[in-house]
Order: sequence, then C-alpha cells, then structure tokens
Amino acid sequence: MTIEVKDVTVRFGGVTALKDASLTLERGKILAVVGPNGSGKSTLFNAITGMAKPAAGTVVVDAKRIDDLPAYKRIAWGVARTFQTPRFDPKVTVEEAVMCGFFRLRRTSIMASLLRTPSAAAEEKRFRDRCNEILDDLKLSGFRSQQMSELPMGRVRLVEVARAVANEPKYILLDEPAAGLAVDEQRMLSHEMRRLAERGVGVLLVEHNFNLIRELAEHVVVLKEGSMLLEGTPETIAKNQAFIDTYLGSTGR
Amino acid sequence: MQGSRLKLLMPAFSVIVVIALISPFIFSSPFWLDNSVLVAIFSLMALSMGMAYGQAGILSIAPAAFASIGAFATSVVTTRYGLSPLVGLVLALVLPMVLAYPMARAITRLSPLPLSIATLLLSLVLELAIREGGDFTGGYIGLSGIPTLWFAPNLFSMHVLGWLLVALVLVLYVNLTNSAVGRAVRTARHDPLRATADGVHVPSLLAVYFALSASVAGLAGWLYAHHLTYMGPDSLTMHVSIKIMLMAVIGGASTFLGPILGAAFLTLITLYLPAAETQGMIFGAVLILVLLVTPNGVLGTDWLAFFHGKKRKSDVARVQPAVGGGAA
Amino acid sequence: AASAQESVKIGGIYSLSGPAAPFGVPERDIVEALAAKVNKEGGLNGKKVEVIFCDDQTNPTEAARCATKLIRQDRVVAITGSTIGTGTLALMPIAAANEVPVLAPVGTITVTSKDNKFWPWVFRTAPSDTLIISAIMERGVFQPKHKRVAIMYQEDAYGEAGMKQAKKLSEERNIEIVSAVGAPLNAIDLTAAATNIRNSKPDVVLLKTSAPALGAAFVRAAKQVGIEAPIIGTGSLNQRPFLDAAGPAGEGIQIVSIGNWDDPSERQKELGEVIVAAGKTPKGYAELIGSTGILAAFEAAKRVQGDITGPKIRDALETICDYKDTYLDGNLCYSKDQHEGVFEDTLITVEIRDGKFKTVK
Amino acid sequence: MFELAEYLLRGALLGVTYGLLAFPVSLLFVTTGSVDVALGAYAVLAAAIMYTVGGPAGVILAIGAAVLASTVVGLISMRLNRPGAVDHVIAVLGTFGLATFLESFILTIFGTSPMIRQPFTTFWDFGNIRISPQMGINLAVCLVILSILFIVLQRTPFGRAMRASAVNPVGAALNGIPVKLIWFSTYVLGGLLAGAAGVLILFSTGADYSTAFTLTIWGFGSAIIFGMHSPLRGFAGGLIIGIVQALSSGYLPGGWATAAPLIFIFVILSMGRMNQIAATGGRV
Amino acid sequence: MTIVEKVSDFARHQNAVVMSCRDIVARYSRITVVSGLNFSLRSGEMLAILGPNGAGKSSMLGSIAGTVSGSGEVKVKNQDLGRMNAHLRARNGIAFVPERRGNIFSTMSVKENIDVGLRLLPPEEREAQRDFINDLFPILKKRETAMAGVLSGGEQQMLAIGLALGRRPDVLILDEPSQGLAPAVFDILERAFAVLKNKGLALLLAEQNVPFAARIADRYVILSQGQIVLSGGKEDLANPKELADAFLGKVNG
Ligand SMILES: Nc1ncnc2c1ncn2[C@@H]1O[C@H](COP(=O)(O)OP(=O)(O)OP(=O)(O)O)[C@@H](O)[C@H]1O
Ligand SMILES: Nc1ncnc2c1ncn2[C@@H]1O[C@H](COP(=O)(O)OP(=O)(O)OP(=O)(O)O)[C@@H](O)[C@H]1O
Ligand SMILES: [Mg+2]
Ligand SMILES: [Mg+2]
Repeated sequence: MTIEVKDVTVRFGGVTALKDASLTLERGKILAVVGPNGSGKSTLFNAITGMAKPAAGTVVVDAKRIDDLPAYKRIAWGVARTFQTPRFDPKVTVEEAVMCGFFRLRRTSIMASLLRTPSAAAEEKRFRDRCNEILDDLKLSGFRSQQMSELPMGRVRLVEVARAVANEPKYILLDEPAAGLAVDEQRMLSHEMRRLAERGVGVLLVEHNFNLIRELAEHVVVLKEGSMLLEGTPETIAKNQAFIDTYLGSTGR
Repeated sequence: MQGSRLKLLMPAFSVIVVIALISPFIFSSPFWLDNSVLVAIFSLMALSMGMAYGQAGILSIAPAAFASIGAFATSVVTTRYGLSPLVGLVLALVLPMVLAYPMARAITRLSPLPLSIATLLLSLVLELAIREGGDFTGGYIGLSGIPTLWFAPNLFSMHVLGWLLVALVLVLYVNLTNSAVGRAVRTARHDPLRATADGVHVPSLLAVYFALSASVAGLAGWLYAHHLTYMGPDSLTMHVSIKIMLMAVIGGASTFLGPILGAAFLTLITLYLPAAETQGMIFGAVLILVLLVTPNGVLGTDWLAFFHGKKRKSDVARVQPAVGGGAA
Repeated sequence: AASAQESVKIGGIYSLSGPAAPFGVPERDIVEALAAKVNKEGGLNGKKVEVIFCDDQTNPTEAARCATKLIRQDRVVAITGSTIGTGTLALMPIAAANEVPVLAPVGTITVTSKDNKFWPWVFRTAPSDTLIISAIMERGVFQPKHKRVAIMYQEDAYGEAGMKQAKKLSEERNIEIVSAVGAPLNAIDLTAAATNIRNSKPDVVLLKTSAPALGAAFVRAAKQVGIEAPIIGTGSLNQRPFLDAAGPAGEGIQIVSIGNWDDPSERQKELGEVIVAAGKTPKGYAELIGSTGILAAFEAAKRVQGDITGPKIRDALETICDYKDTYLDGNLCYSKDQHEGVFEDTLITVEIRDGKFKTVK
Repeated sequence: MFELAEYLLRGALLGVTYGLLAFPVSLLFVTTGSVDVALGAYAVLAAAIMYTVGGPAGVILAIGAAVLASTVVGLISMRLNRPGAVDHVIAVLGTFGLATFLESFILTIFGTSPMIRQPFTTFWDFGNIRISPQMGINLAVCLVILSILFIVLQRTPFGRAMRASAVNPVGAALNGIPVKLIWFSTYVLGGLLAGAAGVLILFSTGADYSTAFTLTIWGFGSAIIFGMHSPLRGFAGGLIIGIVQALSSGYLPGGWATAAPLIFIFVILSMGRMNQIAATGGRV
Repeated sequence: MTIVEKVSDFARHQNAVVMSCRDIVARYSRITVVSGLNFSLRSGEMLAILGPNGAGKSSMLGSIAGTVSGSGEVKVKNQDLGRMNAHLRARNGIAFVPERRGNIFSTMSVKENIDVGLRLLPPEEREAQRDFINDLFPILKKRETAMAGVLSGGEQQMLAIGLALGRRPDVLILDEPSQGLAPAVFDILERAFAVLKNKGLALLLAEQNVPFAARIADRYVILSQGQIVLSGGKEDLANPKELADAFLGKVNG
C-alpha cells in the first residue's frame, strides 16, 4: 500500500522543474520533502495529483498506475492535497469549505439530492457530523460561520488541511501547511498529522520549518533544482554539509 | 444551521404565502392574474438564470432560448400531432437538457465574459434554427392555436399552477444547493482547480448543472406556450434573455428568492413606464440606479449593514451563502 | 364598463422601440393625430375618442400583454395593431376571447387565415404580402426581357414570406430564380450579398425588405459591386429615409406600394396636411396603413347603434365596403367572410428619378 | 478564384470596421478586465450627431458626445467596479443600462431614419473589384490606431501600468499606480475610439438607432475570438469575422449565411485556448 | 563586490523618526479589528509585530498601507498620509508586501513586474536598482522572462519583496515575508535588511516566525485582539524561546 513515484521528470518549456525524482510513501508514514525554493517540491505534488503532466516516469498508487488518470480521478482514488497558496472561495464559510471536501464520498445521485430523499438527507447529516468533528479537531469550530475572506491567513491554511482530511484520503499531500501558523497551532497541526498517520494515512509533507520536520517525519527527501540530492532520516540529513549549505544556511549551524 | 427540512422549505413556503395573500385581491381581475402568470413564467426563467449564474457562475444569455425550445416542443406536439400537453411537458424538460449539456461541455472552461458571449451565440443560432424550421416550427410565422391546459382552464388556475411550479422548482433548487453537488458547483465556479482537488470532474458537473438550469427554463417555456397559446420565433429571443439576466441580478442572482423578486419588478415596471420612445431611457436609468444602490441585488445586499454601517455585530449579520441568503 | 359610454376607447399597440420602431412610431403618430382631429370635429356621434397606446417593443409577448392590459384594464372596444405580424398573432387569442376586434396593419398572410379560431375578430388594414408580391411580379419583374430573377430579402416573416411567394409565382411562369440571398435586419454591410447576386447574373433583382436602412444598404452595395440589372423594391421602401440613405445609387429603382409622398394623390395630400398639422413630417407607408385602421374603427363606431361594444364594432366593420373615406387610393372593403380590406386598386408603382419618387401609373 | 478573392477582400474591409470597434473592447479589457457594452451606442451617437451637424464641427461634437457618454459609464463603473471589490458582470450590466438609455435617446432625438453620408461616388477599381475610397480611409485610420495602441500598451511604462491595473488592481495601487484614474481614463478613451469609429461608420456603412447592439456584438466578437488581451488580436478577429461573414453570405444559402459566422465564433471559442480561466497565471 | 557598494543612499534623515502612526484603526465593513495603535519608527530601525493568528497584524499593516479601510494618522517624513489612497501612500514612501504576495502581477513577466516596481524611480537610477534586486535574488534574474504566476511559492515571495524594494521606499512594510522561503534565504534577507537599515530604511514586519523575527528586528510589539499587549527591545528578542513562551502565555493565559 504505497504511492510510488519513479523517475518522474516534469518540464515546462525550457525549465526542468523535476528530474528523475523517485520516492515511496507508505501508508501510515510521514514523509517530508524539503529543498530550496524552486527545487520542484510543489511540482512533485502536481505530478502525483495529475495537475502537471510528467514528461517521463510513473506514478503508482496502491499498485495501480495512475499516470493516465485525470486529476479528479486521482483524488477519488484517495490522494488528497492542499495547495501552497491556499485556494478558496472568499465568500464561502469555513463550514461549507470543509463540507466541500466530502464530495468524493458522495453516494447519492443528483436526482436524489434534488428530491432530498431520506438517504440523501442521511448522508448530508453524516457529512455534517463528520465536518463538526474535523472542525473540533483543528480548533476551528468557533469560526464555522465566518467567511474565508475574513479569516487570517494562518487559519485559512488550517481550513485547507481540514478540507483535505474530510476527503478521507489514503494519502494526503500537504504543501507547507504550517507556514504562518503560531507555535501552538503548529503543535496542534503536528498532532493532527500524527493522528492521520496512526489511522493509516500516508502523509507527504513539504515544509520549510526543519524543526517541525524533525519532530514529525521518519524520512526526508531533499530536492535540489529538480533532482534528488539525498534522502534519509531527519537527523542524518541535518548533519549533511551539502544540505546545510544549500538549504538550511545559518539556521543549520 | 443544520439544514433542517423546515429551513430548506422556507423559500418555497414564503413564495406560497405571499401568493396566497395576494390571490384574494387579484382573484377577480384577469389583468392582474395575467400579469401574475407572466411573472411566474419569468420567475422560472430567472431561477434558471440564478442556477446558471448565481450558483455555477455561467452568465448565460440563453435561458430564453432554452425556454423557446421547451415552448416549441410542446407547441409542435400539441398542434401538429394533437398529443397531450403532458407529453409536451416531458419534451420541454428533456430537450433543453439534451442541448445544454454538450454545449456546456464545450464552453464551460472559458472565462466568464467569453462564456456569456458563447451562450449568446448559441441563443442566436437557435433563433435562426427555429426560423429555418419551416412548417415544423411554423418558420417565421410561428405556431398559433396552442391548446390551453385542460387541468388549468382559466386564468386563475394558470396563476395557481404557475406559482406551484415556481414553488416546486424552488424546493428542488434549495435541496440541490444544499447538497454536495451544490457545494461542488459553487467551488468549481470560483476555482475549477480547487474543485478538482476535491475530486470533482468540473466540466461534467458544470454541464449537468447547466443542463438542469436549462430544463427549468424549458419548463417556463412550456407554461409560456400554453398560457399565450401562440409561439413565434421572436417570442423568446435573446432580448428576453437579457431581461431575464437583469431580473436575476437585480433581485440577487445567488439568492433563492432574488430572481423571483427581480422578475416581478421588471415585469411590472413596464406597466408604469410611458408607452413611448422614451421608455428605454427611463428603463436604462432605473436599471443603473438600482445597480448603483444594490450591486449585489436586492436580496443579496445586507440591508441592515447598508443602513447602519458598522453597528451590527459580525456574527449575526453574515449572510449564509449555504442557503444563498435567500431566507430574507 | 360604465365609462365606456362617455368616450370611445380604442387601443393602439405599436412597436415604439425595437427593430420595428420605424413603422410603429409613425403609425402611433398618425393615429394620435387623427383621434385629435375627430375629437376637434365633435367626436363620433358626439362621443369623444380616446386612444390608449401600448409599446410592444417589437415582441409578441409584450404585444399580448398590451392586449390584456388594454382590454382588461382600459376596457377598449377595439384595437389597432400590432405593428408586427407575430405580435398580432400573439395578441389575437386574447382579443378574440374578450370579443374585441383588431385592425391589423400587417401584411403577414396567416393573420387573416380562416384556420385561425380568432378569425372573426381580425381585420387587415394593409395590403397583404400576397397582394403586393403578385403586383410586383406582374408589374415589374415579369417582363419579356427578364429571364433570370435574383431576390434579396430580409430575414424575417415579411422577407421570407415574400421570397417564397415570389419563387412560387416565378415557377408557375417558368422563370428562373438564379439566386435568393437573405440578410438579417441588423446587417450593416451588404457588399458580399450584392456580389453574390451580381455573380448570378440576373436580369432583374427583387428587393424584398421593409427596412429603409437595409434596402438602402443593398442599393448602395449593388452600385458599388456593379449590378447593372434593374432593381424592383417592395412596399415600404417608398419613403424619404430610403431615398436619403440610398443617395444617387437609388436612381431608377421601381417600387410597388401604396402612396407616394413626393407626388401624392388628392387623398394622400389631405393625410399629409393632418400629419403636418400635428407637427410631424410624412414618412411613407406606415402612416397610410396606420390611418386606414383607425379610420375604419371610427367608421364602425359611427355605424353602431346604442352602446358601443366590441362585438358591435366587429359587426359594423363587416358592413364597411366600398368605403372611400380613407387616405388610400383604393377602397376599403370588409364583409361577412372577407377581412382583407385592401385590394389591388390601392397599389401604385413609383420610380426614383432625380432624387424623387415619381408615380408611374 | 477571382470570385473568392473578391469575397475575401470585401470581408476584410468589413472586418476593418469590426476591428475599429474591437479596439476599445480590447483596450478596456486589458486595463480593467471588464467590458463596456455601450460602445456600439457611443458609435451610433457619434454617427447621429455627425450626420445632423456635419463638417469639422460635427466631428468634434460627435466624438465629444461619445466621450461624454463614456464618461458617464466610467463614473458608473467606478462605483460598480472598485479595486479590491471587482465584479465585472455587475459593471457590464451597468454599461448595458447606459446602452439601453442611449438607444432610446437616439431614437427619441434623431428618430428612426437610417443615417449615412457618402462623400465618394466614384470607386477605386482593383482588377474589376470596385472599392470605395472610404474603405481606404477606414483601413488607414484603423492601422494607425492599432499601432498606437500596440506601442502604448506593450512598449511604454504607461501601458505596463495599464495592464498591471487589470491583472491585480490592489497590487497596482501598492506600486503607486493610480488604478481608479487609469480605469476611468480607459473608459473615456474607449468612448473616444468608439466615437471615432462611429464617424467612420457614418461615412461607410451607415447606422441607425438599432445598429448599436449589432456593432457591440461584432466588436465584442472580434475582440474575443482570439483572446481579448491585445488590440492586435482584436484587429485580427475583426478581419476573420468579416471574411467569414462575406464568404458565408457569398456561398451559403439563406439562414445559414447568417448563422455560419456565429457558429464559427462559437467553435473557435470552444476549441481555442485563448479565453480559458488562468487563475494564477497558468500554474497550480 | 558587496551589496553595500551597489546601493545608493537611502538615508535622508539618519536616525530621525521616519514614520509615526497614531490611533491606527482597521475595520471591515462592520467590525473594527484593530483600534488605537500608536508607534513610531526611526530610520534604520526594524519593528516586528508579533501575535497569534487573527490578532490583527495584517489588518493593521493594510490600514497603514491603505488597502484595508480604517483611520488614523500615518506620518511619513512629517507628511500625513492617513487620508490618502493606497497609490498615493505608495508614492510617498511606503512600500507594502501583503500576505499571499498580493503585490505581484501574475500574468506579466518577472522583468515587467520589476519594471512596475521601478516605475517611481527617476529613470537614470532604475538600472542600478534593478541590479541591486537581481543581486539579492539571483533567481529573479534567471527567470526574467517567465510569467510571475508560474514561479514557485518562494520565488514569488522573493519577487514580491524585490518589487517593493524597487522604488527605494522610506518605509518597507512586510507581512510575513518568511512564508514559503527556504531557511537559506533568511540569511540573504537578513544581510539585505542590515544593509538597507544602514542606509536609513525603516522596516515594519509582521511575523509568526519568532526566530526569524528575532534575527532581524530591533524592537517588537505583541498584538493581541487588535491591541498592543507587550512591547520590548532587542534584548528580549535575543532569546526568542523565552519570548515565544512569554507571548504565548500572555495570549493564552
Ligand atoms: N506551470 C509552470 N510553468 C513554468 N514553470 C513552472 C511551472 N510550474 C513550476 N515551474 C517552475 O518550476 C520550478 C519548480 O517549482 P516548484 O513550485 O515545484 O518549486 P518548489 O520546490 O515548490 O518551491 P517553493 O519552495 O518556493 O514553493 C520553479 O522554478 C518554477 O518557476
Ligand atoms: N475581510 C474581512 N472581513 C471581516 N473580518 C476580517 C476580514 N479579514 C480579517 N478579518 C478579521 O480580522 C481579524 C484580524 O485578521 P488579520 O488577518 O489581521 O490577522 P493576522 O494577525 O494577520 O493573522 P495571521 O497571522 O494568521 O495572518 C481576524 O479576527 C479576522 O477574522
Ligand atoms: Mg512550492
Ligand atoms: Mg496575516
């Protein structure tokens, strides 16, 4: 039960954003991807979720090759993601934004939704209950009826995470979820990620806060200019001089 | 907050209450009954516009064209083949869908303004197709002698039927809006990629939704044909579509009751405008004024905040987009 | 209904905006002027006339709404209009259901078809398309030297019906239609259409349009692309705006129509005086057919004994025949089974010479 | 072959007229991201005044009136389209209100008669294709406006500021660009261009009170078909639409001739990649 | 060659008060989220505004820069900008980098973006300033012809900062500049800000990343629920851990 990315190369015109990147994400594990700006981390996410077209390489999810699947089917296949720059409808309330995450779990037909048959109503209620749980977990319940545009940036990111969690994915890809979060919220988020992992969800994490990675991830992949620089446990990587020079800078010393 | 059944029925219920209150006063006035039926017909079209634009973000200049298909469908089967208007009803609901779906698949990825131009083009082509339909559609002359509905033989029963249909559509519309599909459509409207990341196949979802809205317009067309008993190529033209668009926007396109309010306002206002060349000047000026005062439509505007500025507390005042703010 | 006795209320449904406004506006103007004139002269059998107008915006739905409003709200006993054929078709069921006769200034053939359930209530006050087209074909097109005919028509009921009729008549005579080119009313450039017609090498071109702008655009385009064949125009082109817009390119064009303001008949001169007295300038066709309808309504009202009601006016209209007191050159005639009203004797042929319309016959 | 060439030429010349109207559409879109559907009405207003007044004074009055009308629209749009709270559709409907007003105004004041002036009665003859010299003037004016717009938009700092105000109004303000002023001036400039187009239209195809809507549709169609981002594309769009119209009225029967150009635009729009939503400039 | 040699002279009033703000209020149509803030900035000084999510940091900066409605006196070099529009404030010495890099133009090329930023400089000084920005963030030079929208998150952040520096402002206001930047870039920013401060630029910074703020700021204020609850100098910032605890304690307790 893994996501296997093999030798994926992504090019945009003249720019090679990702070159022969490979990694394996197991369910129940937290894997971190780090690298300098523009090293291809988000592109890797896009390649996995089908939002960027790889020029070469394969993506296998749970033993099924998904290279040819369109993005929405990959999500339905159990790969949820957040975006580095949060994407949301500013007019929508927090609660509704999270409710949107349940789309792939929907079993009722449009006809049933129109008529609001008992089963459709029951499903809606199930979603709503689950939504409340998720909001509670991420301490967002107090803001459920606020519009997204009225939220401070940090909270927006949490809502994005909540939305991906609502998807009940097998794998969750988080692109800098902790950026702009206060320390206690970062703690809460790490807690949530661990819980996800314990429940058997594979977590792929892009993060520039290396302390957080140290705390969470068992394995780290380092990208540089699109290629894999090295990989290993956070500790070994943090000692690597090349990594310190290109990525951590003075914070690593 | 819990989308309880009662809450979901509110918009339709309020329509029925208002109509029930009005009915005794207009019961004996065929003039007002006639206007009421027309308002109901335009309300249906405006609701179709509300679905397409207010929810899915497709500013369609084609609702009248879809209504026209519905109207011609029922006109042709009832006058040419002597079939029951109920057969016409089925066709009026289905044909617009069948046409709207592929068309929406082709164009929903356009940005809003080109998208509305594309619907405008479609609407013009449909008008031409109806004209070229020869004897089948009555060509340039149109079809007269469309039977009235046997189950709604007089104006009052048409009035009741019209508003029942509006209420019915409202119920379905509210249900759909408060479902996963409704939410996905709203997301897709704002950011297709975001919706994709929720697992939505955006083109097909938008197309299905647009087809549903076209079907509502078709229903309006069905009612129109059997109410006026004449259907011509210039009965439901692009100009009507533009009026419908104005109705929806003035009332508040993303609310449930806004389009109905807008339909009533724009339909009745012509009664009080002078019958002269200057009518357009007054109409245009009124339109601009209304837009200037309530850019989000009458029901889309937070009136308390509008008048009291910052006096309101934030949590009370927030319009609930989940139910389209239509509970007002 | 009580107040209906103090004045005779007549509804006027005209296209005061939208594409048909060039017809609706002068129709309204002349009806207004004639009503004022009648009232000044003491009214109809002592009763004042009140004409209530309603703008149908060149749209059948609005025409029908107008009818409902005028009948139900204003309680009119007769209606003149609508300016457009489809508008008339849409409002007729309402008028018939309420027993109000309608005097329609339209050429659309089906309006007075007896298949319509509303037939008893509709009366035509303009030459029908059949009438005009046959006259044009006879007078202008079917001449020994014309073997190949081209048709330029406007894409609406008026143009299309005329084109079909012309094709049918030509077929009967074994005359070849070499091209039939349509253009929407709002077309702004017809050079390509004219080129198409020129390429078909016609001996004569039939121009079937009611819009002066479109007609003039074609005539200019014809000049530019070099169409040498004579052009025969229909109906409503014999108006000043067409002449002005066509400019020198209009020279030599023949038009079969009713009335000619540059060379008016005696009756038409009188109409001109009425128009001028009302502060307007005579435009053409629209005033003539507009005036006919309202005059017929006046006459019918005069012939009614006692209370004036819709059915009585209708019955009175059917007694109007060989009636000369309109501004048409011919006579108006309705009867129990004939609601056409206007016949070949009203039609004249005019030709543009030296920037003026000259009556040929 | 000759026949085809003639249709192409005539179509292209018609396209020049559409191109003239596509300029203000593109320009406005490039700077505000919105459109003004009253443009056709400005053109007809200008034509009507030019027709009534005539002479050089007429030109000034005509264009002046168009500018005045567009100033009104500019003011309205300022309220409906504030930087930071942009809703283009509402602003477009606002301009639609003015278009309705102007059409009725022209109908009331100038009546229903078609308006046209034909200063040229002799034609240029290109191998048996006769063309009015007015078309040459139109083409020249069109090319001049096109080059000016292109250079201003793409090559000058001012043009850059204009584009920036459409892409990100708030960001533009943060960079010291007076966004509202630029938007307002663009509306007015749009009126100027439309007014000039109106004067040329009076001398070539003519206009009447009901032409406004047609002009708007074709101007808009031309601007949109290849993407609204540059006047150059608007010009190309005008040419292609003119040519398609000429070809279809040359070779297609009846209603098809009218429908074909519409279907053509529809197909190009639905196939083309120019008008797609590009929320973040093309990446995820 | 160091950056120092390339920069032209920012300093006009060495050590004088460059900006003083009084009674700053920020509000959204119905609610006031920040009220009655007072502070001043000397040239060459950096003030960090710390605070939990939703404290009102962004709102306050927006109110000063003119993108959020509000009131209060904003004096820059003795000229009150408090009643001006955003663009006039920008012309009179304020440069603002909002969150989500809201000052860049995604469909224009990187070079054009920088051109927009240089617009307010006299033409003869533009090239020098461009070189300065390119030296600071070499990646911008490398991706000069790319559309700003296709840059990676961090690259966009660099562009946003570079854009704001372009016109050589008197006061630079940054809303969470560390978001999305790799740790190594912090070093670049730290050095650059040091240089700019030397030249007299005053900086106002909102941050969640306390360690980063500690590295570069001279003074700090802590904002909670729209009010200043704590302020202090470089001494306190020296031990970011303690500060973070204190400020979290304050806010939560
Ligand atoms: N759609 C695109 N078109 C062109 N270039 C692109 C596109 N998407 C990404 N790139 C380029 O690919 C490179 C890698 O981008 P990516 O977003 O993957 O970086 P990243 O590792 O996520 O960086 P950051 O940490 O700054 O977010 C960047 O240089 C970016 O400019
Ligand atoms: N558009 C808006 N309408 C109404 N309220 C808003 C709006 N934007 C922000 N708020 C409210 O203002 C308060 C302050 O938000 P602000 O964005 O300034 O916080 P912040 O300190 O910058 O947080 P963060 O560090 O997460 O960015 C919050 O409570 C938020 O709910
Ligand atoms: Mg990234
Ligand atoms: Mg913030």
